[in-house]
Amino acid sequence: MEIAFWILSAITVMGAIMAISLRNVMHCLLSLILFFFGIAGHYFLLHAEFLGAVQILIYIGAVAVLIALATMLTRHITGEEGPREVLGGKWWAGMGTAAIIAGLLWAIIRKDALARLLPTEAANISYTALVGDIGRALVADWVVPLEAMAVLLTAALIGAVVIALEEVIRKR
Amino acid sequence: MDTVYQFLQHAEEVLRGIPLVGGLLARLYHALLGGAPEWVLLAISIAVPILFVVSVFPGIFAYTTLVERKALGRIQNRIGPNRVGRWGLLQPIADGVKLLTKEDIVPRSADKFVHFLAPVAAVIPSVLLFSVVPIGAGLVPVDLNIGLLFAFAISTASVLALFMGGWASRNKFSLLGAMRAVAQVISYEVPMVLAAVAVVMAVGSLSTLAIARAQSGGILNVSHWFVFRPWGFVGFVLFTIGAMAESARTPFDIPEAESEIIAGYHTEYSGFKFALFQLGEYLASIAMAGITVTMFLGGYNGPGSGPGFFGGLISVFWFFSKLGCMIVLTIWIRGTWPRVRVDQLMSFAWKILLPMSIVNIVAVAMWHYITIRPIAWIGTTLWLVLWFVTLNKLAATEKIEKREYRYAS
Amino acid sequence: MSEARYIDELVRQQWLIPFFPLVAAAIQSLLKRPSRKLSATLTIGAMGLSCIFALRAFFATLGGGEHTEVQRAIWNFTWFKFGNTSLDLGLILDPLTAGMAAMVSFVGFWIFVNATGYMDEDENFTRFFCFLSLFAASMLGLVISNNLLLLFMCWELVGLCSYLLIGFWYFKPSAAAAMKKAFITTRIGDVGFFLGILMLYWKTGTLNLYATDGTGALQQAGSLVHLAGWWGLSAASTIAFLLFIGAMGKSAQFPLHVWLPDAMEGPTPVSALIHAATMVAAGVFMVGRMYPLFIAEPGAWVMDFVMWIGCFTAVFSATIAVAQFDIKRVLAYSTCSQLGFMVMALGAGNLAAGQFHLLTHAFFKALLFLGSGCVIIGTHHEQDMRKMGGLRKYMPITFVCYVIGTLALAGVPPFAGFFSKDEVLLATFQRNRLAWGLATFAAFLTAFYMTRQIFMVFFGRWRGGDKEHAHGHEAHEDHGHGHGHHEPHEVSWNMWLPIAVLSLFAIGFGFFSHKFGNYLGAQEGEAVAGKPIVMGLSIAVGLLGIFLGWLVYGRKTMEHASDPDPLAVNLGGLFTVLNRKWYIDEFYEATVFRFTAACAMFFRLFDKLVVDGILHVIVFLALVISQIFRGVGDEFFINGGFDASCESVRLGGKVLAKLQSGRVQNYFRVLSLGAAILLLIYFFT
Amino acid sequence: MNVSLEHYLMLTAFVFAIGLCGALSRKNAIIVLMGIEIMFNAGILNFVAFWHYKYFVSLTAQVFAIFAISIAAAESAVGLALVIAVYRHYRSVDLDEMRSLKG
Repeated sequence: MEIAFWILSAITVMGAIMAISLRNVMHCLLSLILFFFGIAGHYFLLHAEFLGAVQILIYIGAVAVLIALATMLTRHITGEEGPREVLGGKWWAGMGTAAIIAGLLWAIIRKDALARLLPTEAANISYTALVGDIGRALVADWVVPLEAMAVLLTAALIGAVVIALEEVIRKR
Repeated sequence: MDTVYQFLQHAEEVLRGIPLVGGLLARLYHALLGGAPEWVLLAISIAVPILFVVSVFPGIFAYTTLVERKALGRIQNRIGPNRVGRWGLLQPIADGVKLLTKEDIVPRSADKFVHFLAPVAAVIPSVLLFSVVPIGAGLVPVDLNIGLLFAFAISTASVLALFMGGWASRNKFSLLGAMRAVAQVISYEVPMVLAAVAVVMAVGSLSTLAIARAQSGGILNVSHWFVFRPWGFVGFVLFTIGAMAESARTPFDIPEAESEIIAGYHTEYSGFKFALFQLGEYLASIAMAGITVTMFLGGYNGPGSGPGFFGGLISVFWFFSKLGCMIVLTIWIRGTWPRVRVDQLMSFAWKILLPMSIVNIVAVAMWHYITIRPIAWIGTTLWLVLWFVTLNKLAATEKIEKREYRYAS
Repeated sequence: MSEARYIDELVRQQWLIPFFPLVAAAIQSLLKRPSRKLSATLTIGAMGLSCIFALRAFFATLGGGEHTEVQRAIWNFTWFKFGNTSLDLGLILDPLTAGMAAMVSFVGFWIFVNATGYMDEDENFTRFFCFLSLFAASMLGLVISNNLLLLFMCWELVGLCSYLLIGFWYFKPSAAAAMKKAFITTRIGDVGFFLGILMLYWKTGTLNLYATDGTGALQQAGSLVHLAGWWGLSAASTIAFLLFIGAMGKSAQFPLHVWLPDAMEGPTPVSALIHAATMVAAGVFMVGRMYPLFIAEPGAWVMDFVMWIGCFTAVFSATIAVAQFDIKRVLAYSTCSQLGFMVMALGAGNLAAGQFHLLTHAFFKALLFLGSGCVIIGTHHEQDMRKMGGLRKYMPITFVCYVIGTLALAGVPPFAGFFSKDEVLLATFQRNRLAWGLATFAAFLTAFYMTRQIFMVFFGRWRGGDKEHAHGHEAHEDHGHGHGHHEPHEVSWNMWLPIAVLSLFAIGFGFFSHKFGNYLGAQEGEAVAGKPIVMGLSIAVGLLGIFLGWLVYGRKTMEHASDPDPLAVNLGGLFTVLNRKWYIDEFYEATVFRFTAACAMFFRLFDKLVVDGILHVIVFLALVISQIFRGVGDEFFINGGFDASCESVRLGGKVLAKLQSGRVQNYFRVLSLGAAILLLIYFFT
Repeated sequence: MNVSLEHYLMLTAFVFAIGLCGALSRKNAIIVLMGIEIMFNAGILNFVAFWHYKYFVSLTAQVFAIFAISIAAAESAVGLALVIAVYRHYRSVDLDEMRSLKG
């Protein structure tokens, strides 16, 4: 457990750092995929197998591929960026903000009050047959959010198509 | 894994039950592993499935290529490879040696690292796919309770390899091939998963072993196969088409259509990397065939299969026979079908397969709720046929007129 | 009680009634190539099937006439379930539903047959029939529902279909305007309806009207009386009032009646359907359906309100109808007026009378509308009565049927209208003499304007070919085929057959009036005191109206289309007022629209003065702070003249404008900083 | 040392900050989207970790995670469509060049 945790965490953090710091967009994407795999591994480690599979299916199978397609539609093929192009204006402000938030989060987690609240160990319960339970929960207690989600996804699908198609139509 | 472990724990009794050589085998086993500590047994039980997957399926791959070449040859009125060994049996080995010793060419402007990573990334998911394919009664490398979902997740990951290879080669044909592959895989994944959802609904579990088990029993262990249900048949067809497109087999080999984009994403690959690409592609296709067999063709179930040692052996036999049939089917289709056009490919996925798979899900629900079997049969069949005809009518964009052959008689 | 068990069984098949038209509509909407024959066959066939099922249900409930209590069968089922809450739907079969469903499907069937003739030349024949099917399906669904949710869904579907059908010829600006008007006006009423539904759900926790275990919303009406509502009413009456607002919109009662006359912009079969069988009937039917809530609290002003609204509408619309020249417009106002009668009867406390008048009215109003459709087709799309005349000779069948319809509407004894109107008047008489007097006056006007119409259209000489210039600016340019000036002709069989059938019912249906009261389970109440007076007076005013009509219009018919209306000569300015519908539309124009425009103007000014002013103040403050931080506060205060402040306002604006950089990452950064501050607060508390 | 919930919180906090940093400081719109995805994932992992350590009873956290993943997928689809549309207009995915909404 510990070894797996540390290895996966290393993969996750490394993937995340590389994803936002590499120069080539495609390399960033590949690092992001690594990061996604790391997160999926964490899910498996936490006995949330279903979520792990969903993570791979959706993030790696769909989102990453989508980003790849978008990149190829918008950039020249290599995806290289010149040295000056990488960071946006006021990048220092952004990094500073991120650092502040990281520090604050760290402080809050380390804060005694919170630390005492949190359980330290996983309770000993079996995690089997979760998929069925999740399914039942989704269609029983959470059916309204589920329907809302369906509407949202449909709207997003249509919206994405419309946004991406807009100028093509105008040209005709 | 669990089955192997259990077998190891009771190996001696089981082996002694075999006629003729049983006693000998039991004594041999006792000499080798008698009284071995627990962790050894555990390690062996983990290693056996891995070794099996890593050794047997690449072997199947190798001889699949041979069978494919022979069969294609016969379909095209040729003989096929027959020089290396009797009936060309050693041809795969010769091919392997050739590919291993070929020069590995990397284009100068290519992204070296990704170019190297792509073939590896192509093989890994394909091998991982086998971890949830049950090859016999109770014989599955890992019995995940989300087995099917895992398989789909892994199979989508395989598209990344194609994409990486296509992009890293810095070749427009490679890139076109990659983009085609991405678009195709994303499109066909949806109906494929939905076709599988029908089976999952019928079984009530995502575990591949449970799905296979649900199809046992009946007349000769055959009549409960899902392919002999109206929705199962439709699901089988949908899933087979989807799987074929997902692994880019003809007639869906748009990403590597020779006459259009040379060789697609592996245009710039040669030697061992090319072999790895081929390996990955074929392994994925075989694994998909295995999952198809598990989901629709009864998995390991067949006359005589069942629990126990002999039943298990027979079930393994049935599984591989069915797998062989599926492989031959894909080869047959490859040899006889023309390639579809890109736009046809997309409209086929979105206008026929996707609605049809959703209709199929409704059919399963009908099957579930109509308890009187004959009515369920008639009802589901009517429902599916009706929609099939309607969808075809709706999707037909142009009327195909009767052709007039000006030069042919 | 084998019979009750039979209807218990039957109620489970009630869904079939709207099912057939719905399927017909679905098939037609999916057809790739429009086929006139197919869609007409589908629509009419589906309606015929519905009619058979509705009649079966009707006869099943009819047997209960001798029983004292109302025969009612219900079937509730769960639509879907989430967590512990479930949404129920339900079907009902009781005399109210059965009679209504039978009427709607029967009248609808004949209207559809007529429509095949009327729409024969239209390009969008299949679209029309698709909408018609949907319209009928939603109305039938409304009728059979035992659940306010289902009822509301069908209610809205009816509204949608009427919108689509009124604006069927959407290329005509008047039709487009009319469709919007109908939709928006009824929507105003729907707000009330929806509030009523919400309140009902809030108070009772269910939307089922009846339930087998007695927990239905209407079965709880008795307990609702003891809960407090709004406006000094009990909860039951409050809900009833809100629901009635919805009915007012749908059934075109006084303040919300404006859409109905405009709705005749649609094709005439649609007008017939809207005015007779479906749309407007929905409102009255809904009130009838929810009647236990209305009568739950004795002495509440809701019932009086309902009665007076109905009474006023009846008189008001009848006066307008007197002065119209468009053949369909006269009928439209007549519908308004008759709806007023129905609502009045409901308000007077007699459910059976209202519903019975609804049914009889459906028959003869459908007859009249279809007849007017025949006239319009026969005269080649002429709708102005001044340009008709003498059609008696050209269109004998239509003439006979039309006269029957007129007599029925006017309330001449042997015809259906007499009996139902008599019931209504009697009910009102028992409740309030003044309302009864007004209603009798309205009945008189009804007879008068219908006689006027008959004489203008069917007697005298044919004035259609009179004036060239009258046809020069022909409004209906879509049928500009060359025979605009030809003689009128009799219509084809598929157009006159429906009106002939309907006229049979207009003659004979009234004899069931007594039975119908029992059928709906109405208590006979106190002895029918004053019945002879009421009956005699109503016959008298009917005949008087016809006589006056003959006096004014029949004795000397109009000679030319441009002649003034004889009544206009006598009444003068009042006639113009009536002709312009009491200037109601103009009144709305002057008040509601002006008010909206004024509001818009006000808010624009508000925006300009107050909001911008506040912004300027903020800018000013920001400037002050920035100046202070720059350490030049002294300078600012010392040189605080007018120019400097102007300059500094501009500067401050610049400072603030920096925030609005248009760069997404800037916003994101600010957002993150905000999150950081929140975290900081969390950390220190 | 056993892996505790705190470890996971630390990890996710760190990853969240990394994603935020990327989203705030990079110029390329696609990478900004990637940063947002990283932040999303960190948040979801938090939920699952809380679930694992029994901070939530029942499956609420898992269901929530599923919804969050779906929303993230929809978000990225729309976001990328926007990027493509913007690219068609400006011929660039550079966020610094998109400032026509400047006040």
